[in-house]
Amino acid sequence: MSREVLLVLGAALFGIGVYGALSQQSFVMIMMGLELMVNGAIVAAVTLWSRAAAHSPKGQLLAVVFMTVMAVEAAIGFALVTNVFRIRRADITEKLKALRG
Amino acid sequence: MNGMTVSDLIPELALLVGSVAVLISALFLPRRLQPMNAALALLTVVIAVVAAVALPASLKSGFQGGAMHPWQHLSFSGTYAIDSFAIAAKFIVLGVTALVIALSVDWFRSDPRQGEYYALLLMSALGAITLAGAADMMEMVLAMLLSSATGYVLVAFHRKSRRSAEAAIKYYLLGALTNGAMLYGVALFFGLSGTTVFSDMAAPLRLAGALPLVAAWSLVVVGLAFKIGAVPAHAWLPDVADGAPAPVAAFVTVAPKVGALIVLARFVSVLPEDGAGWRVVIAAVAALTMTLGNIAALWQDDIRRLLGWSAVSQTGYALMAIVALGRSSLALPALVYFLAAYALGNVGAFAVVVALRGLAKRERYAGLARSHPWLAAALTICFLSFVGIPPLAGFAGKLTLFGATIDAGYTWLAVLAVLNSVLSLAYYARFLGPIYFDEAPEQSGASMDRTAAGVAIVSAAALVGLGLGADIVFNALANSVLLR
Amino acid sequence: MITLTLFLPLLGALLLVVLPLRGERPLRVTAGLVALAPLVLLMVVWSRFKGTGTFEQVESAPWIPTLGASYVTGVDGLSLALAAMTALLFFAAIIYPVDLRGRPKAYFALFLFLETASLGVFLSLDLLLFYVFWDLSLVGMYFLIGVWGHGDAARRSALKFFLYTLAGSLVMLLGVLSLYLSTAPHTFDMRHLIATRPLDGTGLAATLTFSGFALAFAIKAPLVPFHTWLPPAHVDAPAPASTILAGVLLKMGTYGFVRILLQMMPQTFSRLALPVAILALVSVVYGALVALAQQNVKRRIAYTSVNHMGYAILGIAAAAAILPGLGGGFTQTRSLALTGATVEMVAHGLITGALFLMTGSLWRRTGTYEISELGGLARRAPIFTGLAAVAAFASLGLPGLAGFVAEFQIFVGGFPVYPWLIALSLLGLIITAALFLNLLQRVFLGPLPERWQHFRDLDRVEIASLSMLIAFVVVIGVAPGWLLAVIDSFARPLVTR
Amino acid sequence: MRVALFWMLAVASIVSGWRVFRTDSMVRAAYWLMASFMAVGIIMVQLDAEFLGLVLILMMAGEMTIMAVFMVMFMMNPAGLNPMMMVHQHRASIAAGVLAFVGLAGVGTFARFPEPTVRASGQVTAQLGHELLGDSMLVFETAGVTLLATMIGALAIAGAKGRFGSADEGSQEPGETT
Amino acid sequence: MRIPSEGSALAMLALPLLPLLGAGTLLFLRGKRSVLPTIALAALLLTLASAVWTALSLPVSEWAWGPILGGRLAVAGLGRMMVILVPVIAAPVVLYASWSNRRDSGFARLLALLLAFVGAMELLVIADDFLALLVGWELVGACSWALIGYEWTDSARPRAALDAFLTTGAGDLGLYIAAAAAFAGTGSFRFDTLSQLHGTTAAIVAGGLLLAAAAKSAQLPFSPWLFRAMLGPTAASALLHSATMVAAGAYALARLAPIIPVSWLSPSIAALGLATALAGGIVAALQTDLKKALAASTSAQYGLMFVAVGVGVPAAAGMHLATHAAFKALLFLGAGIALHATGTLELSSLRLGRALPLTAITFAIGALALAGVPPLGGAYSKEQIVAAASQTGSFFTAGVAAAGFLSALYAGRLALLAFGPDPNRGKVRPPNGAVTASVLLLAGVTLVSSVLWFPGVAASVAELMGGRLAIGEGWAAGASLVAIAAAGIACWLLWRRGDLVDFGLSPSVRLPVAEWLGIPLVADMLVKRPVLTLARTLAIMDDRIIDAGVRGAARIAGYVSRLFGHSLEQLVDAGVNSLSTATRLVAEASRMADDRGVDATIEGAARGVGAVGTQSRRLQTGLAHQYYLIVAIGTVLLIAIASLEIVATHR
Repeated sequence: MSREVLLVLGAALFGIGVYGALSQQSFVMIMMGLELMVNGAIVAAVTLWSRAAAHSPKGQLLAVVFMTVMAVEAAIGFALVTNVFRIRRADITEKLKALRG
Repeated sequence: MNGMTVSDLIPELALLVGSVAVLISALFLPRRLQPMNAALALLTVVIAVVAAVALPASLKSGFQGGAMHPWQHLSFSGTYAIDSFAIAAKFIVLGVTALVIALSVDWFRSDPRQGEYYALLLMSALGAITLAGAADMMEMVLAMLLSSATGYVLVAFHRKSRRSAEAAIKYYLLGALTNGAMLYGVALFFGLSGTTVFSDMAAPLRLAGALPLVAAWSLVVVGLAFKIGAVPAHAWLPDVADGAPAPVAAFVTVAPKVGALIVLARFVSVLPEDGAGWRVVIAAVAALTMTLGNIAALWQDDIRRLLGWSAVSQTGYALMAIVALGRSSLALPALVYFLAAYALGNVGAFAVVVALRGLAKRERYAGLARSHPWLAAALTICFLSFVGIPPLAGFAGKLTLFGATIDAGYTWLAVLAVLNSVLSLAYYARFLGPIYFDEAPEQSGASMDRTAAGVAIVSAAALVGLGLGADIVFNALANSVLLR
Repeated sequence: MITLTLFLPLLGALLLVVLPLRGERPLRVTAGLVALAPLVLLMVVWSRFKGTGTFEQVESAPWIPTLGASYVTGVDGLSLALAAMTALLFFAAIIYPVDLRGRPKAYFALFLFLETASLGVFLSLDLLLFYVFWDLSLVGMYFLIGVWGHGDAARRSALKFFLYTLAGSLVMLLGVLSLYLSTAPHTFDMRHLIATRPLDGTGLAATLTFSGFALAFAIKAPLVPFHTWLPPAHVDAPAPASTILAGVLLKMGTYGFVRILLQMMPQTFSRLALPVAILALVSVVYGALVALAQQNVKRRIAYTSVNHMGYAILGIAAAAAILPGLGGGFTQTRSLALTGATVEMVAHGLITGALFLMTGSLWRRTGTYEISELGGLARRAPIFTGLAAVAAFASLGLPGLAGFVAEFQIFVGGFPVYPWLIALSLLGLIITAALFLNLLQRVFLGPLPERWQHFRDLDRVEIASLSMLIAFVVVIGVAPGWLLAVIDSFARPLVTR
Repeated sequence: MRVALFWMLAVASIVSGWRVFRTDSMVRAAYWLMASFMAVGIIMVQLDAEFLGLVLILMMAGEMTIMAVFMVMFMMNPAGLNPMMMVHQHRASIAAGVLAFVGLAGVGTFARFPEPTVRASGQVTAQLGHELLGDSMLVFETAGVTLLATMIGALAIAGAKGRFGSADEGSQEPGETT
Repeated sequence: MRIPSEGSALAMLALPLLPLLGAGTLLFLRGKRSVLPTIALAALLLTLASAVWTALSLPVSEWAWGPILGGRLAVAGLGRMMVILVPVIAAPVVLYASWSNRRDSGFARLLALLLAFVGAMELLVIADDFLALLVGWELVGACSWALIGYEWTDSARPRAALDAFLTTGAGDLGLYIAAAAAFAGTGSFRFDTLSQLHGTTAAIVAGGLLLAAAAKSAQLPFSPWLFRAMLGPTAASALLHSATMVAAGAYALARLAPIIPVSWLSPSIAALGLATALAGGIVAALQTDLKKALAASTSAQYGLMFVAVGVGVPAAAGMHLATHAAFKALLFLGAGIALHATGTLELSSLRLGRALPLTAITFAIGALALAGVPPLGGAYSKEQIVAAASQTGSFFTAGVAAAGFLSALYAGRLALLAFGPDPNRGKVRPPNGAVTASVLLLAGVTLVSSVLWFPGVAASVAELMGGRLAIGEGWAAGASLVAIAAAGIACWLLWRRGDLVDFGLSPSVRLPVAEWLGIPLVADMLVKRPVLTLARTLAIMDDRIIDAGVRGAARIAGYVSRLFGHSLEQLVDAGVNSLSTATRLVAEASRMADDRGVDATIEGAARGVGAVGTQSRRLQTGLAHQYYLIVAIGTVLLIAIASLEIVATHR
């Protein structure tokens, strides 16, 4: 469980997340991609705490902060997706292009 | 110096308490009296401003050092900076918040949930202020989150507005993506330095290799670029300016930007000067941002989108100060002054839109100079300030920004900014043309929101006053040091 | 005193907006009275003027001390002459009748605002202040052209004017910053910059700064090939605005050449004087030739501005040149060239100002500027014809009128420095003569077309306004001593330094 | 044993992460995502961050359940189980994902990070607590405020009913005529 | 004889000012026609009085415009004669005009202009420095413009005035250069410093002066402008050809040529003068319009004066200038009477001898003087020129004699054809008293000039002018007289044969010669048309090209925004298929370039409002996933720039 392997794992999750966020049409699926990105970041944070800076408890806190971010974004995201679906019947990005130019 | 002095946070606490108070009052006030929440929110802002004014004074007694500004210090174990720039940002954000509250009274009058609106607005302001003071990676992330999460909701606040919902979701999607990227960057920084506190990071970072450093700061910069509306994460700005409730648009195009630019300054000053390449990248981002913003604004026929794009271009100018950071003593005062001018101009211009009940189409502005001469004058002053026509505040802002940029050895960027200023005149004048040169098509139905008109005029007057009295700002910021 | 001069018009503008005056007449009278005030005050300033070769009657106050910018005003021979001309021209233009499109209040307020801006450019002794007024003049002029201009083209012309000259002024801003950053401690004070000349010489920074300024001023003056904003702006502007545009705003360019380039960067200028002079020569000949081909009265007059400003800059360049072979010599002639250039600024302001006012009268009566549609107007309007003839002859450089005094000094003063350029520039004289006499002939002489049978001669206000300007043209042409003494007081020390 | 478990979990997290975007229905995608998080949670436990790992697992379990229900309730296919494959700009997305992975994996592999001076010990959770209420109290407070704001905000948008009847009522631009 | 005093200096100032003041008064009182002639004549008489006083007192006075500009006014040398001559000739001319033009609507203007003409000429005469000379010089030119265009309702006349003004104006540039060079060489404009000049500067002064004088005095190749000037009223022509305008050139040369130390100046003047004298003589002989023929003769006579100056006897030139002024004014008034009487100036249809006997006699006196028949003063001054020429050798003598032959020929021809007896001529409108008086006055002056033949008179006149006369070779005088006699005989023979009008030449030969040897055509082709074409071309270029550069910049900005919008959209859509995108972009760009580039006159800015505007907005597609792609691409770019920078700085 070397640092390198763990960081590659984090990078992989992040990369998949990026792919998902960019490729998915559905808002909910995009959000899943975003969560995966954060997941990767959490892996990286915990890894770097454990394998590079274990002396500092801030590493753990960092992971907590990341989880907070994830939770907040998910909550707000759901609310917004509900909202836009309610008003616009839109569930994919392609349906929202009234604002452009 | 590392004490957890709660008194350092009085303005922030005031906002928090005020926000909760608004929520509670919203629960109990009858619908008829809901607009009272605006007054309460305004009161909160006033208290926060007073607290921010009193802060240095109250701190002075505690620190009797020989330094120029003895009250400036890092608080909460180095995670929070109390310095001139944080306080200046507080003033700007609070001022903007106050003006936006005034804009909102009529705009949200019919909305039964206005209590939540004001509470969220105060929270959002709190986020922006905290962002400006953040001297720690985690604090920065959370402050951004606070500012963003409230911002998304504020943008979506019109439940019956299709555009509002669309703007909010785009705002959110872009924010979440860049935020995700930033989180990874923050994790890397923690790994490289073993800490998240800015003041402790600088030394270990000097030992870090270029590869991880570039990756880390690039990801963080992308996150901050979203907040300030810079390329490549600028795309939300015009859409939000267009779709959001106009007072909210005024707020979210300004307040988070102020906080984020200050924290960006703090952040880059942590980076090693050599071997990180950040200065060139920021310069490139500045160049792209201002040019893109101006070109895209060129043919806008919708004033709200126009303001959105112009907000993009103004970000580009502001970034010039970051480029000059550390190389010109003028950079930070210029940034603060420019932000103040920009905030007033943007709020003033949106106030005109609010006063006209959201009127956005260019052709509908024909003959405004005759039907609403004062509004037309206010809009003109705001626009001309954006262009940088003296003696309006925008001029002194650009002047010092250009000066700092030249001083820092980035003359090409200053030249590009000049070209962009000329370009920007084209689209502002394209709007001013019908206002002054055309006759009004017919009686426009909507009545005028007098409060908003007042805000527009006050902003315009403040632009003139700030322009003439620029010394107040520059003198106050002279010799100030950015804490990190 | 100077501060009062400067801000009275602005105050008047605010007053006009606030006062419950209605209708054109009372507004015009009030505005005229307000515009008279700076003229009178400047006469007082003139009477107190000692001609010491430095700035006199300086008034100052801190403005942005942290940045080294202050409010400083004062006069020397150059600024006094130009400011007085400006005040006179504004008075004449403000009282001049023109179609106000039912917005008299805004018109007069804007005009007075523009007067403050214009006076400010000439009277301020702080670069930043100078820039402030410079840009404000653009704003005022933009609205004047846009709102009260002729037809749909006016808006486009106004925008073109604004964009083009703003580009110039922003380039100048970079130059201003460059000068500012070269001082220690940083200051915008012109007196300091003139005394210490921190960025003088042949280095890259100095050359670039010079080029930036020169470009800005060349756009403003304008020199070929930076002049294309001028014809449409002139044609579409209301006549009094054209008058101010040609009479005052163009002078800002030539003023900048002297005040900033010649006084603050003389060595750089002496190295680059030849290219500037060549550009000026091209403007002289080209402007005259293109004017000759114009079939629109206003366009034709507009292009002669290119020609005349070319003379002025030719004179300035000759004064700036210190050729290696000449040593410090030719001081007398170089001083003459500079004096001539300054007189040219004043003379062109008065003459072309008068000519443009006349085009306003023409437009009011006929609604056209096309030369081919006019003719024979002398039969119905002898006074108009007479005044136009005097102005035209003054513009083509007839002795006894102001233009000659200016151009002759430029020729004589410039000749030892640039004999060939001066000789070639004389061609401009003959072409200008051709185009003005042709203009007179085709507009006023010959048979009167049927449609202008009821053409009215000038009314009293028009006559008063025009004859005021023409009177000064004649006085300067016949007895220019009082003016030359004032101008010489700054020109001679400048070139002998 | 630990290592083998780790490798299994690592592969599981990646594969299930990948499956999120390669599945027929959103509900399944949600559960794949949860699986990925769970694997990561266990890995965190392995890395001595037991508390964090458990928190993550619990949080994600709850969240993903909500997400699945939510999708069934609100979104277009009520069953939430119909086959679907909705992607756009696919190749560009792949390129971006690969680039992100290669870049960050490169950083993780080749960059020099400081070596830990101490090994994370059993008191990590206590340390976290001290940090939260000590040096990073402000961070903790900010997080709290943010969560509060999120609750207010999410309710304000998502709640269909306000105190005075429908929340939609009157919530529009003054100039709009709906 | 010199009595300098304050008063005489004032009198000198009055020389230009009195007539100018009079002109102003005339314009002011333009409604009261009856008093106008009185005022004009009074002003002239006062001027004459001042002139006499100053000619006797020889005042000198410094003047200054400013600290550097200034000079000196003086009545000296040739000027002593000139100051008197101008009002003396002008008075009869004004008298003539005050009657013959009394019904004109511009009557006051005419008289005022004539007075101003006199004033300007007086200023020119008293100038003792280049600046004052230039002022007078230009004012004279402007007055002549106004006088030629006097009857402005006929648009041909202002046009002719413009031509005349421009032709002389082209020469005036020489005076500008001369003044500038003189100042550069001596630091002053004053004539008394000219002798210090040397080298190139002196040559420039000389060349400029010669150019200016040649143009003013209608020498080759500027001569044709005098023909155009004929469209002015008779009074204007009379004054312009005699004592003012045209005289200025010869006067300035006579005054300055001797003191400018340039060796080639005198021969050039002489050669130019001789050429003009001969060419002008031929033109005058072949011209069939009475006034034009007189105009050509003016060129020829001034050519003779140039010869005199050139051979170093300016006094002879001055004398001839004076006598010529009198008889030429006389002849022009006679021509005016003929025109008034018959409405034409065609020589073939005049012959008014019987109808207007008094006029015929006066015209004959003038013609005889022009022909150089003794004992008239004109003959004396011309003989002096012959004498002067004979000093330099036979070449110039022969030339002058030939010119004399031509003068006599055309003088006789004009007199016979215009006022010869014609039995078929009926009644014509007679001139009235004032006109007759003016003609008689001038005839009187012409006759009085005969006193020059008295021994000693001429020498003292020459001395008065500050020069002396040449002592000619006897054979030269003889040759000259023989030439005149031959011309008289030839004239008579042709008259008898009836070939005097056209010498039996066909119009195709005669007309081009009579119209100044085709010079106007050549000038039109070589100067006027090219300049106008150039002007038009430049004007078009100015609109299309230079401004197009600016508009182009605006348009490029439009393109960029458009391309940017396009490219992003394409990029986003195509993803990694960048090759096809690039191809499409190039195609799109070239299409737009083709669409727009051709029509360069259209403002790119305005056009953009429609098409480019919508295009540039595509930048913002409105699609969130494409915003994502922008972020991704942007992040990669950021890192790429940073990496490049690091690599660059570390190298």
